[in-house]
Amino acid sequence: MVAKFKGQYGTGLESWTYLGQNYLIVDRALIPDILMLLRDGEQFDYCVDLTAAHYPTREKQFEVIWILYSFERNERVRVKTSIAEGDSIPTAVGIWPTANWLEREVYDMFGIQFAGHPDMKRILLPDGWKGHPLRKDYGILQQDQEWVQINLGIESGQ
Amino acid sequence: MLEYIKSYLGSNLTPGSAGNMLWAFVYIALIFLGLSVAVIAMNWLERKILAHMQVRLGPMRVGPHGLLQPVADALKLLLKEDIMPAEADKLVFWLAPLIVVLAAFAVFTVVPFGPTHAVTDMNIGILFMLGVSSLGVLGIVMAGWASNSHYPLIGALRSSAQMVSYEVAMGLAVVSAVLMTSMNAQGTGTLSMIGIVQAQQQQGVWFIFKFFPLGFMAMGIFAIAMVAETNRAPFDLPEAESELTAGFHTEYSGFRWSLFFLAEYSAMIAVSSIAVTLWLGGWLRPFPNLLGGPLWDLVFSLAPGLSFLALGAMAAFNTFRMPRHSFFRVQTVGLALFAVLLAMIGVLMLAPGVRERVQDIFWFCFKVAVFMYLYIWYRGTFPRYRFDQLMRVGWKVLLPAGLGVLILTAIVGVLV
Amino acid sequence: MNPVATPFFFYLLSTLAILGGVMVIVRRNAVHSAIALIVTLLSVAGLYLMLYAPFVAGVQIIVYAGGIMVLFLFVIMLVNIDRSMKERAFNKQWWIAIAAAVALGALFVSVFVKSKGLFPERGLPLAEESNTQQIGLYLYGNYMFAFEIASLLLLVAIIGAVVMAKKRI
Amino acid sequence: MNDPITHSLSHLDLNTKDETFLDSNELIINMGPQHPATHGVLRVILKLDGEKVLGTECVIGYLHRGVEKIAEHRTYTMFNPYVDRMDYVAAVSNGLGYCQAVETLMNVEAPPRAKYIRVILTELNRLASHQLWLGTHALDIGAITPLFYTFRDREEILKIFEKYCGARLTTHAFRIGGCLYETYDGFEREVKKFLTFVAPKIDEYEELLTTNRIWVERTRGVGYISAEDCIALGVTGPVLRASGVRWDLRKAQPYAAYSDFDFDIPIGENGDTYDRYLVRMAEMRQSLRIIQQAVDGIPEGPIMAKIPKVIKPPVGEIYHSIEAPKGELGYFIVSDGSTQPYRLRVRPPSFINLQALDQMVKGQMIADVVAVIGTLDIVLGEVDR
Repeated sequence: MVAKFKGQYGTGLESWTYLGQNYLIVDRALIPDILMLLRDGEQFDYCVDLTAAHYPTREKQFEVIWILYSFERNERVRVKTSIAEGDSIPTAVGIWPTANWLEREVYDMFGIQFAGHPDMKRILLPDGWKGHPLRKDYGILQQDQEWVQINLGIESGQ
Repeated sequence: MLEYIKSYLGSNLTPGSAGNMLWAFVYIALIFLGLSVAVIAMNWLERKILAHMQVRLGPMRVGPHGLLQPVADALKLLLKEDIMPAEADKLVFWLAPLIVVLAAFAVFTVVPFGPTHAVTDMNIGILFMLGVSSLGVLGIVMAGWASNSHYPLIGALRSSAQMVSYEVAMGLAVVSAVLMTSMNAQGTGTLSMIGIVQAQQQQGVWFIFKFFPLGFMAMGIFAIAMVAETNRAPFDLPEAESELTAGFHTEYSGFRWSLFFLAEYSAMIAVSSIAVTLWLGGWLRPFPNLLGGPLWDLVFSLAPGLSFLALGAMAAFNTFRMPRHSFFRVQTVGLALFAVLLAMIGVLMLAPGVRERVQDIFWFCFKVAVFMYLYIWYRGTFPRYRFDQLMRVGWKVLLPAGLGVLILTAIVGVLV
Repeated sequence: MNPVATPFFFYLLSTLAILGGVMVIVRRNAVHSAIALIVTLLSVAGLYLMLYAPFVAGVQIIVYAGGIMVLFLFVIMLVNIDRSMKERAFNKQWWIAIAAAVALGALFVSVFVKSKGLFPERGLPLAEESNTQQIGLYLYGNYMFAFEIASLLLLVAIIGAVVMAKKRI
Repeated sequence: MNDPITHSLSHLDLNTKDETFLDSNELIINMGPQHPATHGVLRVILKLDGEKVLGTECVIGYLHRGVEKIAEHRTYTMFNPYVDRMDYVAAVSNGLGYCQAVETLMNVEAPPRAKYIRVILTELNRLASHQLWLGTHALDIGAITPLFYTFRDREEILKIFEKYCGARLTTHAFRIGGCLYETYDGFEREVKKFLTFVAPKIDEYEELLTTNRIWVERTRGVGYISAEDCIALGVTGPVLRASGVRWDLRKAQPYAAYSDFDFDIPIGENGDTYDRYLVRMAEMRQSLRIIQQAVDGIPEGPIMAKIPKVIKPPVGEIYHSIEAPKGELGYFIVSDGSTQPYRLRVRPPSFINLQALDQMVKGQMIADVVAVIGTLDIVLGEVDR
């Protein structure tokens, strides 16, 4: 499978295995094609999860991770890509509808924009909240004090 | 004055028919008191019976076996803050519970607890009962609208649609029972509540068994429709708590809410009384034909006293089962006193002279109590219908069935 | 049978009925109007009772107060009350309405004055017991045809309502 | 804040009018966050035409505690109790998933006895979770009695938990590398006693509901979702199985000791609320089977693998998932070689299953919304984390 992909896309794609789990590292530009191909060509019809991780020291700070599963093959694969701060990434809602809320959560927690998402807004945190908590520069005790004071009528949420 | 009072005693008319205002008021006061006690007792019984169906104990803290719980609840409701939503329509919000309560209580003017034990005997008695009890829905609709909130509004919409629908089936079932009253020499029936029971007495059969299974089916239709009329499970959609929080009385609290509560339970008693009067022979004792004769009359007249004695014995038994601990001393004494009270009532009811007079009331209340138990049982057993299913049952099952039973009753009545 | 129909009750019920009627047209809030209409209907039911027509009174309560008014309220509740409150309750045809009301009142008065001899001085001694039976005999005997026509009309109205309200059948 | 009701109503178009002759008003109803049938602090904004639901929008996050953020600031061991607080009615499953994920990351394996203990407790927990679901689901549909029956029997499970690890709900029963506690004296006997006790009780619940006409009418055909939609929406667990997909992680990718046991995966055909009910009832029975086999065959031996005192997994990342009572519960852990996870992501089944709500209730009645929320078996602690 990977060989086939490599033949098609060349260098933008690497495959790794760690502890028996396969993952692909894909260039950001190839993401929509690869995801589509994984669903249609390789029967990865179930998007288990979509998440991200923040590496502030890297040049491309964010790593977005799709975890896919194929009922046919009983096999999981992870697709990873790196993007820089402020970059957006094409949405996967058209490929797996389940990505809708998951992308909203990633946006909520990391501030990564998904281009073409039908309803890109916060999901777990309130709409007017400032900051994206799962970034490494967001402190664990940090809160949007202004929001708390305006909306809850208390001095501090702590 | 004394003459005026005495003039009614020994009369075989109801006070209203005899034109005796004083006694009519006495009866009204008695019924009002009795009804309030019945609602309070029903409150306790429902919680206890439901609790025992659901493997729990129910109220146990206030008074022995929670006997004083309804009193405590009533006090709490009276003392609670009376909240009126700021956006509510004040006048209608205030009026709604009153209308519901008035409608629920007014019907009891014609309920015959015995041949003379009714406030009055109206010649359109059953019509009056159906009409006035149907006014209760006005109060519910007004309550839902006046709250100016979505859940009550939907509750009110549901309740109005539901009650209007089920009234039709209910009316048809009632008419078939009224038809049965005309099976006499003159060929004229009656709408009077007392007249209906007397017709059953004359014909020697309760209407539930008449033209079997027609009478039974008519009562079945009525018994289903009346549950829907009173917004009880499984037809409790207007106040479906899992969907509409509390339906039309979501915004009500305290005393106003307790009025809805009072009205709901007295409406349940009222429709059960209609069913008992129309099909179960009202105040007549069971098995008058099978077990006739003066001996059996005597035996059945002992029933009220004996059942009170049995209740007293139950209370006494539980008195001995109370935990022997100083903490429970007051409760044990209270339960013992309650047992003594019940036993005294039982003994009083065994006295000759009294027992003949109270047995009508006893049998009537006993039959109503059976229906009340059914209400509790339904609530413990059934899930709730959905709105479209409820409408389907009303219009596509009960209404055609009611019409069919009515037509068949008429045909059989003409042929016989 | 003692007469219950004392003049006091007659005037009380008539006043209530008229007051209710006036309230129906002057209240801006449609729900208040409906409640006033219920008061009127119930007072009229009381008047029927005074005329020894208990069956009609009972039917008036069941059908009008219990059934039709509930449906009225049902519909009114769905209407946007706030918007109708803002609109003027009296529209521009008020003077035609007054003229019509005066004309109707004049008609009533003239009929009453001219045909005074037709009305008996005292109420007719109607046998209360057989009242309901009499109505039944008349409805299903003398006026059978008219009664059935009326029910047919109602059926047509029901079908019409269903056709109008339902998108597809 | 914006208008409290219409805020965040973007995809519900408020201005479209119904094309009927009687132009009825559309109602926007705010169901929750305080509502008896939303199983916590879920807020559903319903757009209604009379009783019919035109669209829904879930507003969640009221119970958000930032579990994933907390994980980054706790050591692997310290974070273990936190996972119990997500799906608090199936805390044992959460703990199992987390411990196994970290074990996979460290490339160690729990000893067989620990695996058996884990299976017994997890299946007991599945039973408890399904019982709680059944009680509340039936309560939502208006049957109040099953709730008390299920709570009565769930209590016995909680007693076993309490005896085993001292806690009833947030158990923290397992540790990374195995189990901390050896079973108490009479554990096997009590579990066996419980099995014989609870089997007829499950029949009792079924007696009240399965053939009850009102129950069948209220659930059959309600909240339909096809197998394709389930997969597309990532819906897992009993909801997926009720749509006819025979997929259970315990069979598909066996973990713990599940490969040792003989059990079936019950599936439904219609994908409606009634089938989901039947599937969960059958799952309860299957859990009993598994527990029976596990108790009978529990091996002797150590209960803790050899792991270092300070848990420091090598650099790397891992995704591990288990079949929780609600669906696939996954943990994605990125380790940077320190004592704390660099990034820990939970794949919460409730959160993803809840996404299907809109599709399942569109065109149905208000009463069905309640039934569908119940049948999805969500726990808000897990939805919001």
